[in-house]
Amino acid sequence: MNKNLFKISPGFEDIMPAEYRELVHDGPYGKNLGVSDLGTFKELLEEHPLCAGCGLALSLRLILASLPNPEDTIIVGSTGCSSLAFPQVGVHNIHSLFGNQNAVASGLKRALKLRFPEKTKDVVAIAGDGATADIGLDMVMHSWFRRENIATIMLDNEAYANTGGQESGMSPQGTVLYMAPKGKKFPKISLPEIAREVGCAYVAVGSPAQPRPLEKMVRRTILVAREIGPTYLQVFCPCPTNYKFKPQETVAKIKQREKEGTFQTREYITLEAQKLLTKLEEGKK
Amino acid sequence: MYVAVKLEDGKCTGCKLCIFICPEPNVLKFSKEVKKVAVNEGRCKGCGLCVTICPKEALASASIGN
Amino acid sequence: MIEQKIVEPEYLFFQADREEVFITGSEALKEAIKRANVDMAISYPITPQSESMHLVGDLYVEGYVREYFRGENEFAVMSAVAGASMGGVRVFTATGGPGTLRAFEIFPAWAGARVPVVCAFMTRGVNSPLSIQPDTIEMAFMLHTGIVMFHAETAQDLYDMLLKAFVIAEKPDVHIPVGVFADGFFVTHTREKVKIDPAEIKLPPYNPYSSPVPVMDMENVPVRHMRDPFVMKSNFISYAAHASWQQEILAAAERARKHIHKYLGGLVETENEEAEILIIASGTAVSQSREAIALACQEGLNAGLVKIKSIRPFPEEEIRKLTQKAKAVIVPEFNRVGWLCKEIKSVVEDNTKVVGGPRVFGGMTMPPHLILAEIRRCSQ
Amino acid sequence: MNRKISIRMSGLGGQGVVTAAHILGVATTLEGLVSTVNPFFGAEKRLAPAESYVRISSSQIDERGEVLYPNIIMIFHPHVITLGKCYTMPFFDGLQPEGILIINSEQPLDLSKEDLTKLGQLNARLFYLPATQIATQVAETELSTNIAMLGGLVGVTRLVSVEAIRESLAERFGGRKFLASATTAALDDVLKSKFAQVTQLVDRNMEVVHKASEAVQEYFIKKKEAGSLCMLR
Repeated sequence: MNKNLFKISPGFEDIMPAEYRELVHDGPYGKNLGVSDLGTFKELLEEHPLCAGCGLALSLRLILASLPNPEDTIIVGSTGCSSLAFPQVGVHNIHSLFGNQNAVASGLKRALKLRFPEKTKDVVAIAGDGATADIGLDMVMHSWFRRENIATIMLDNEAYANTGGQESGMSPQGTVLYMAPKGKKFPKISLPEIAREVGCAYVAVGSPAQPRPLEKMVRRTILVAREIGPTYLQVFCPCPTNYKFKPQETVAKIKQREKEGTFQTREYITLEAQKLLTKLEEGKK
Repeated sequence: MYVAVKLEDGKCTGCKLCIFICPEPNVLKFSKEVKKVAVNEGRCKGCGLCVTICPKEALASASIGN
Repeated sequence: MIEQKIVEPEYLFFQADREEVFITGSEALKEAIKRANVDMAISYPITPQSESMHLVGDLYVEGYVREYFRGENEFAVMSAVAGASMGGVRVFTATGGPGTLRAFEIFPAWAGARVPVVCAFMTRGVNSPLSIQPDTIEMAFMLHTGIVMFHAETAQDLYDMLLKAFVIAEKPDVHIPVGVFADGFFVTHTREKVKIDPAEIKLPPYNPYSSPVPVMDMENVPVRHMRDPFVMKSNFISYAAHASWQQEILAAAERARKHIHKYLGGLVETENEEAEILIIASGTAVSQSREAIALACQEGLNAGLVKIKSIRPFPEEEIRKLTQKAKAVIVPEFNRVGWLCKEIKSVVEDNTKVVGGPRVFGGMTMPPHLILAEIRRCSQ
Repeated sequence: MNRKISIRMSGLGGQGVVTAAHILGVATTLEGLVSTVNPFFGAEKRLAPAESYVRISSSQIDERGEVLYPNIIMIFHPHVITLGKCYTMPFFDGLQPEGILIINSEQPLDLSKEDLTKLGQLNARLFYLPATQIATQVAETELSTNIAMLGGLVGVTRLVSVEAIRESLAERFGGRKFLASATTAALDDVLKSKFAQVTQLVDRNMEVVHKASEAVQEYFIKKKEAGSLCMLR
């Protein structure tokens, strides 16, 4: 994106919303900013209607700050809590329907390749666990099978939160939620391992409890997708509302699950991806 | 009654941990000049996550307005 | 890519020297896409559509289409098509029958997102037990999705309507999807003479920046950056925003009328419209009606014909006027529900004179004699 | 030719009813006539019933779909009638007065009394042709049965010239790409593999056409003794 495009025309400063003015003057486009710089620039996410203490909102905020190329990134979202936040995101983003984010992203990425063969346009699918592992699983998996150059990020709050707290494929076994009144009967879907098996070049599981490692994962997810093929990042973002804990406990919950062994940060990197990352990360130093 | 976090200016060392844990964008700002954090109370939802992480106990939830 | 000369749509539609070839409807679709300057096509097999997208695959190999792949199901394909269109390319796909219904959620979303997608629908039965036979019932479901709907009678119609659909769909004041419906088998698998343009010419490319909604390419301002947006809210602003947007989609289809007049020569075509008995039909029911009218003529009976080419927008005014003097209006259809009859009844002033039928469904070919029987009955 | 001629071709999947219709349709259009061609709308499989339709006229043809009232019925395999391997039952329903039947069989089939009575009432003309035998002898492949049937049609009617059939054959097997199902394409490959060149394929099949046009024989339906036949020539 040419930065001149979104500059405010002289004489219109006063009628543009404050948030937009701030974004133009202090936004992160083309500045190579990251998570460490948070608090010093206008974030790509604007005030959103998600719950206090929302792990998903926190994750989304960190993910957006980690984008390696925000001025040329297009996000495809899906229905769910995150779809309430996306209208306030300062990069182009599409909400089409529930679960079809990876299909939309496939068409979009190929279209952008046709239109901008010389330019890098990152397409990132960011959706909840219901959209990624349940209703949209076929489209997620097929985008991987087809080796689409798109980064898939799951915001895993282990429930259908937006519809009122129903059990999802990513809920841990035994969890009592709506539609699993006697407790969930089968284990959490091991999508990272499935992603690895079907050939995602980079697969990672992270959480907002560790912002800088998460940033690294987000960047790797996008950079490998750009150059090699599909990548998958699963971000554990507990939901205080539906799992009924206090908003200030969101990060403590992650740490507790880590201690219990029911949540584990991990990365699977193919040799090809490792080579690329070594080259890119060394080049940066 | 609305709850928001309040900062006790003197205690803040500018470690920015609170900024990294806040689910709300553009609430906690960092001033490079004074190396301290500032809170935009109008945008804070008072979840208290920052309170739990601050090593200096510089942040506390408080009620604001009516 | 194969080099083709870009020509004005008007030249391609009305002036270029056309060659007559003996081809099937599916092949006519291929010939249209060959000249439509399509960037991307996404396919998924379903009878009777599959052959059409096989042939578009050939165009990809030959270099007439720049990108092509098979998606995983119709809903996914239609979603990928939406993504491609939002990314600013001209994109094409085709489906039919159960495929249409499998993908159904996407069609109102296409219209709401104002993507100028062109999709061919090769209609077929959708009922259980399984049927792969021709039936236009899926069009009943599509009537209120917000997309523009053309109904082809012949392979020639299919060729012309597809090319014109791209031009109409991409008009900045329209910019909503256009579905070109052709009756499966009756059009897709029938070999007949079709006049086609030289292969060396094609339509001008799509200009995504003429879109009334932003292209999702980060080459323009991310305008949706706003505080507290109205999506999924229960408040007056939210209601007003959604209500006005729905009306805007409808208005976009209304604005398509003038372009349909210009390129398709109107929403309807008539023959002997002064006759006391009028047959109003769309798709291949028109062909069977022509045959029936010819048979009636041999018996000294006088019947006129109204062929509806555009189902959405619907030719309300045209039908109202045309039916004013008629004694009887016969609406033959290839479906059980009689959706066209209902549409017509809703605009004809004295709708007691509308005969709902004959209707055949389940795949049977409508014998022209059935329509003839109605003409005879109405003549008494 | 002012009136429209409607032809129904019934056979078994793989016998080439669709291809025969294609070749006939193209041939008639090459002669300046109007023609439409379409198959029966099913998921045809090898040896399952298969049907295709050709309409021929000197003026515009509007009617679409299956031919319900044929002037000519071509039966590519006896099982179509004897085992009821067809989509149209009762089989001869819809046949028009003075209609023509061309049946691929070395000898007359044991048609029911009912059928023969009906055909007699319609003044139908009944022809037999050993199409498969001719195909196997002349072209050395059963796959030319459909071409033999076209030869039979040429022998019986003046619908289309032999030259037009040749031109159409050449276009079908040597000309530009046309639409075919995967199974049809596979059979095309088998057929083509039997001949070194397309010209050879065309020549040999034209021999089939000639031979078949001469071999087709008319049988007379005796009206007095309903149900019996006698050879006409």
